Amino acid sequence: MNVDTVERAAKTPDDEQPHRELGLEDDEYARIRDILGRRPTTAELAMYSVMWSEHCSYKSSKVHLRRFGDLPESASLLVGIGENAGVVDVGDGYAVTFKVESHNHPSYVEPYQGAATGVGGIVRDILTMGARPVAVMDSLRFGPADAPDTARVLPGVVAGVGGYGNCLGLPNIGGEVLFDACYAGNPLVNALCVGVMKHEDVRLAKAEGVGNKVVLFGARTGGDGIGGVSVLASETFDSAADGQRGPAKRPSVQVGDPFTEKLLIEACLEIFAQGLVTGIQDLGGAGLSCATSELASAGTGGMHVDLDAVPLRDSTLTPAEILMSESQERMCAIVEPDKVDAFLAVCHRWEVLATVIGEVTDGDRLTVDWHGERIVDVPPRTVAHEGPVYERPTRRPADLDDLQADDPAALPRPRTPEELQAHWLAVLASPDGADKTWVTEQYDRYVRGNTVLAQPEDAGMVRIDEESNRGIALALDGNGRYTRLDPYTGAQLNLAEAYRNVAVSGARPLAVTNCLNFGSPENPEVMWQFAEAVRGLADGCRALGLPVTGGNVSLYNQTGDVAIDPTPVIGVLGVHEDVRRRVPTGWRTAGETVLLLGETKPEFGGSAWASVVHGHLGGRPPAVDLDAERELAELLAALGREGLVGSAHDLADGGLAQALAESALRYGVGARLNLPGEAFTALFSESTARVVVTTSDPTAVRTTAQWAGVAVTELGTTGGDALVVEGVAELPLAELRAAWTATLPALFGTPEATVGSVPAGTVPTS
Amino acid sequence: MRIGVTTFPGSLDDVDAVRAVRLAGGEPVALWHGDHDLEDVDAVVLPGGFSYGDYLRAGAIAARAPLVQDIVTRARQGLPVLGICNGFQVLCEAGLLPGALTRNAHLHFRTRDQALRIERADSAWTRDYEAGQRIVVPVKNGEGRYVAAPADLDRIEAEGRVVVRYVEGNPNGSMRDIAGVTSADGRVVGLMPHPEHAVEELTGPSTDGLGFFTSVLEQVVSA
Amino acid sequence: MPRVVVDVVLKPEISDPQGQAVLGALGRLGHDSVRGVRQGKHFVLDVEGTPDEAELTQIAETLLANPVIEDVELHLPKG
Amino acid sequence: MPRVVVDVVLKPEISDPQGQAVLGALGRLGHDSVRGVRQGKHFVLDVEGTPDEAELTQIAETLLANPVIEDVELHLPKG
Ligand SMILES: Nc1ncnc2c1ncn2[C@@H]1O[C@H](COP(=O)(O)OP(=O)(O)O)[C@@H](O)[C@H]1O
Ligand SMILES: [Mg+2]
Repeated sequence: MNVDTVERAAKTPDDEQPHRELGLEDDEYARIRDILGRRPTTAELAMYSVMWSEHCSYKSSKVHLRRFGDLPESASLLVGIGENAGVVDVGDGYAVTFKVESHNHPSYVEPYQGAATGVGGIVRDILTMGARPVAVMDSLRFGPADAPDTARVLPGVVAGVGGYGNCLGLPNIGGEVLFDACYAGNPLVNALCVGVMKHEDVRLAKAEGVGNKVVLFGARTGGDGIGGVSVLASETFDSAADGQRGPAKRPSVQVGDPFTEKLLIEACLEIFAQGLVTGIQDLGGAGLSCATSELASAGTGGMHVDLDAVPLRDSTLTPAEILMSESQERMCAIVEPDKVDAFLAVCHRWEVLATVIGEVTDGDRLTVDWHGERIVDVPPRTVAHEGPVYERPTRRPADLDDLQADDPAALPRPRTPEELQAHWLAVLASPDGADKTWVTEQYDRYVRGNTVLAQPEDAGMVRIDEESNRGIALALDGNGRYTRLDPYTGAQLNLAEAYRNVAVSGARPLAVTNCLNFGSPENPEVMWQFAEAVRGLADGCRALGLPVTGGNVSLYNQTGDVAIDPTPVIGVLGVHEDVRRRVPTGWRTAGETVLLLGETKPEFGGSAWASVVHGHLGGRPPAVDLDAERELAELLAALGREGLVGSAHDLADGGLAQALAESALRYGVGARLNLPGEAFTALFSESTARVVVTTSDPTAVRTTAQWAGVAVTELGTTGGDALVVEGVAELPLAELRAAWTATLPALFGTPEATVGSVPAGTVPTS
Repeated sequence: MRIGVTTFPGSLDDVDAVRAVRLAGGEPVALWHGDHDLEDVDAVVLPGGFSYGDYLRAGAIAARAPLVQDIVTRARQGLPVLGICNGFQVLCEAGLLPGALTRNAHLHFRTRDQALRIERADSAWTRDYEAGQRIVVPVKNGEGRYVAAPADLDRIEAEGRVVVRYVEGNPNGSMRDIAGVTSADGRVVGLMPHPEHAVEELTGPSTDGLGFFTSVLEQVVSA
Repeated sequence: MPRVVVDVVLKPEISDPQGQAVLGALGRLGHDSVRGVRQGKHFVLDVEGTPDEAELTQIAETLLANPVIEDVELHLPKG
Repeated sequence: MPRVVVDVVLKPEISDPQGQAVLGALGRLGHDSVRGVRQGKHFVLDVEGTPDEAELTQIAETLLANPVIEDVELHLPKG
């Protein structure tokens, strides 16, 4: 096969190249020619096109994300934004790395594999930092629960998240499953992974040291994920020679192999422990193009790669395709020459294929050879870091004034106890409010034996040290309704909720990650939403004193021209010094006093009540009060430390109504309660900075709360097998439970619903 | 007491089994799948996970590993062996235990805290329980449905080889609610539920699982 | 390279929830003429040289299928 | 009742970790003559009346297989 070489490119400057088909604008293409002083080779064009894509270059979002970098320095931040994942000091010499990433589009095309490979990708990001991955979470959004396409997508996504995570032996400790018409045709699958290491074990993605070897290890390279750019396959110049013309078939779907990834994890951890790498990078989007150019540009020298050495699954791949392939379960390491044998030996022991494909060079070029000819010769920074940056125009959505003016205060409210009760059950039984066991029981939460809290708790919590009982807590939240009504406030509300969820467990919030799911950046209204959300999140983090350690941006989430509601999913990490004192959400004992912490105002904009009962979205979201959140968090930490509360549950979607029901149903302990003020507002308002706690020492809680400046309202006493709200409702727990648990199984629970949800390839199930 | 815990490529709950052995007072010994060396252990635990990805059939590929062949030989001579979940699947595939584990009837992976009844309190791994005792331990699997031909089931029942049974709901459609079985001599036990996940208040639904690991210690002492 | 196909099916006395689920889904979609479905596995083996029937039978019966619950059908290339 | 067989196989360009694992196991067991393994699904349908090829093709391609990554082979009874 005769391919396009650097030499040839220099000689044929006027050859037409399909840059537009590859997603490069004319001026971007011109810049590449400028950088190289000639036209790019086909392989170079492939590299630039994937690396300068929105997904890899953050070209539309970069100017906004800078706000996160401008946050005040945090003492606990060991590695900040820019690496594969940020690293946070959690005390006792432990460091934690965590990040959330999207796999939205692939999960729509092939739900099982899309979701599975989403989990696989984020786990590798965490692994590259030197950490042992210890848990995963998933935040999911689907179209209407009863839509036929949701029945196609949801079972596969859930099976995929479970199939991959379970097989890796990572407990799933929490997440979200929410439904809204805006996600029909564009579901969101955001996966989070968290890993733990000692401070000295942190690894960075850098190619240092001239003469060091570049080792590619893990799965063989196939044609995965390059279906969309098969235009390049036809670019091989001489088709006459082998008689083949036209692009070969390349799958746009990547198939995950969690078994190989598990071996990759164990091999990597052994390699780290033996000190065998100087730099390491996972292969995710843009595959080898990304890994080699990022490693090289983060280092001090250049890099040379011999593409013939790359083990292939499909021998018909062209060099450009090899560079772009997104085959899963691959990693790239920089290894000193005298450690290569030991490195390969560890891989061999774990049955992981490992191959030296190149070395670190002096000079500042990334060069790639194929069949003895030079096909890439570029300055790596121009590929990895100096891609285009856009200041895209922004415009406040034209409909926003009308939307905000459409105040839910005007909606008919329940008048009688019967109506209140009916609305309560409706919210509780709605797909968003309903019990998520049908989903979460498909995930293993026990493996590794350190899970202290998992779903349905407000936060997930894992022990990281069996001697000291130190642990970490995590929560993920992303309410798209609030953000649609006001992206600045909405992003802060999501942050506040995740923060509060971590705080109720008794942990101290430490750091933030985020996955920003938005529509097309080319639409100024979407870009405005994005800019506002980032500004809100950055301001919120500043107010709470938390660093943003990293994240992910997913744009172009839309069906036709209609964008999804802006959905920034926010993850908050906290540390708990002694997980034996964690605070669970459910009521366990009768006779405890039920207290509401925080203040309730009539706030129904974007509420679950308005959505479920009236199909309404309008008005303004609840007000954010980050000072109040901070005070509340400090109070919760103190209460947990002193052992003053038996349970604590945060109030969010569905307000007090939802929180009371969930607390009671957790262990089947009811309560007899009196609501303060007007029952409707008390039950369904979504005012923030509120938590329900139970205690056997209400006086002590009141005293501590007073000192912390948090309002306390006594609601009643736990006990019995009903939720009795004087003058409002008497709900037997059996009835509540029936309503709460029936929804998802009725929609997705029949065996028939599984038909076709798991493809023929990977079906690990034990 | 040296209790071996095997690790195959894809084993996951080996860390949990090691912890359970330790909490029970035994000395855990890591056994690597490729070795032909049982290191003079007094008993062996095959933990849960997805050995070889559980590709083909759960446990099928691991059952052909060199180490398992050794375990089979030694088990036939009386070495106590406990297979949990994937370990149970391996023992059935290796022919040490009767029956087979197949795709759950509801076709999903399912995790839940499961009530069980101890049917046999005289196997090497259940002596610290009482017959008829109810315990709660996690169950989590996608291929946990115990099946055998009806005649074989009758024989297994008649020989008293059902060690644990699901009660208060069958999580996977196992025939006759069978959760675990034993070899004829009561020294090899396999079960789908995970006693090693119920050994600490903090992380399990109970500490009911510890008995499996303490039982074998006594067994070994008295043997 | 010669291609050998091995089909593995559950023994008739072992219940097949996957097949049942497919049958249920077909019924809901109105495909009433399908009265029974069984789901098994289908292996395609590329074999070098002339396939050795005895060896392949052994592979099929002892590794690809679990004889406790499954039956196999071996399809050697014709000719 | 006429019996229709549908084999669902992964498209050749899609990776098949399951088949790879079987191939690895065969190698370890000394069956070196097997050079490639792909694993798929095998459905046996009992159909009442004369099988309607168009209907069965539709069933195979839309329900039994995921056309994004899988191909189907329909085997109608001979005759
Ligand atoms: N929304 C965001 N907030 C903060 N950091 C972000 C965000 N999106 C991306 N980043 C950071 O930008 C860097 C590049 O992201 P990405 O290309 O997704 O990394 P990777 O290729 O390792 O997955 C990472 O350090 C990531 O944490
Ligand atoms: Mg990365």
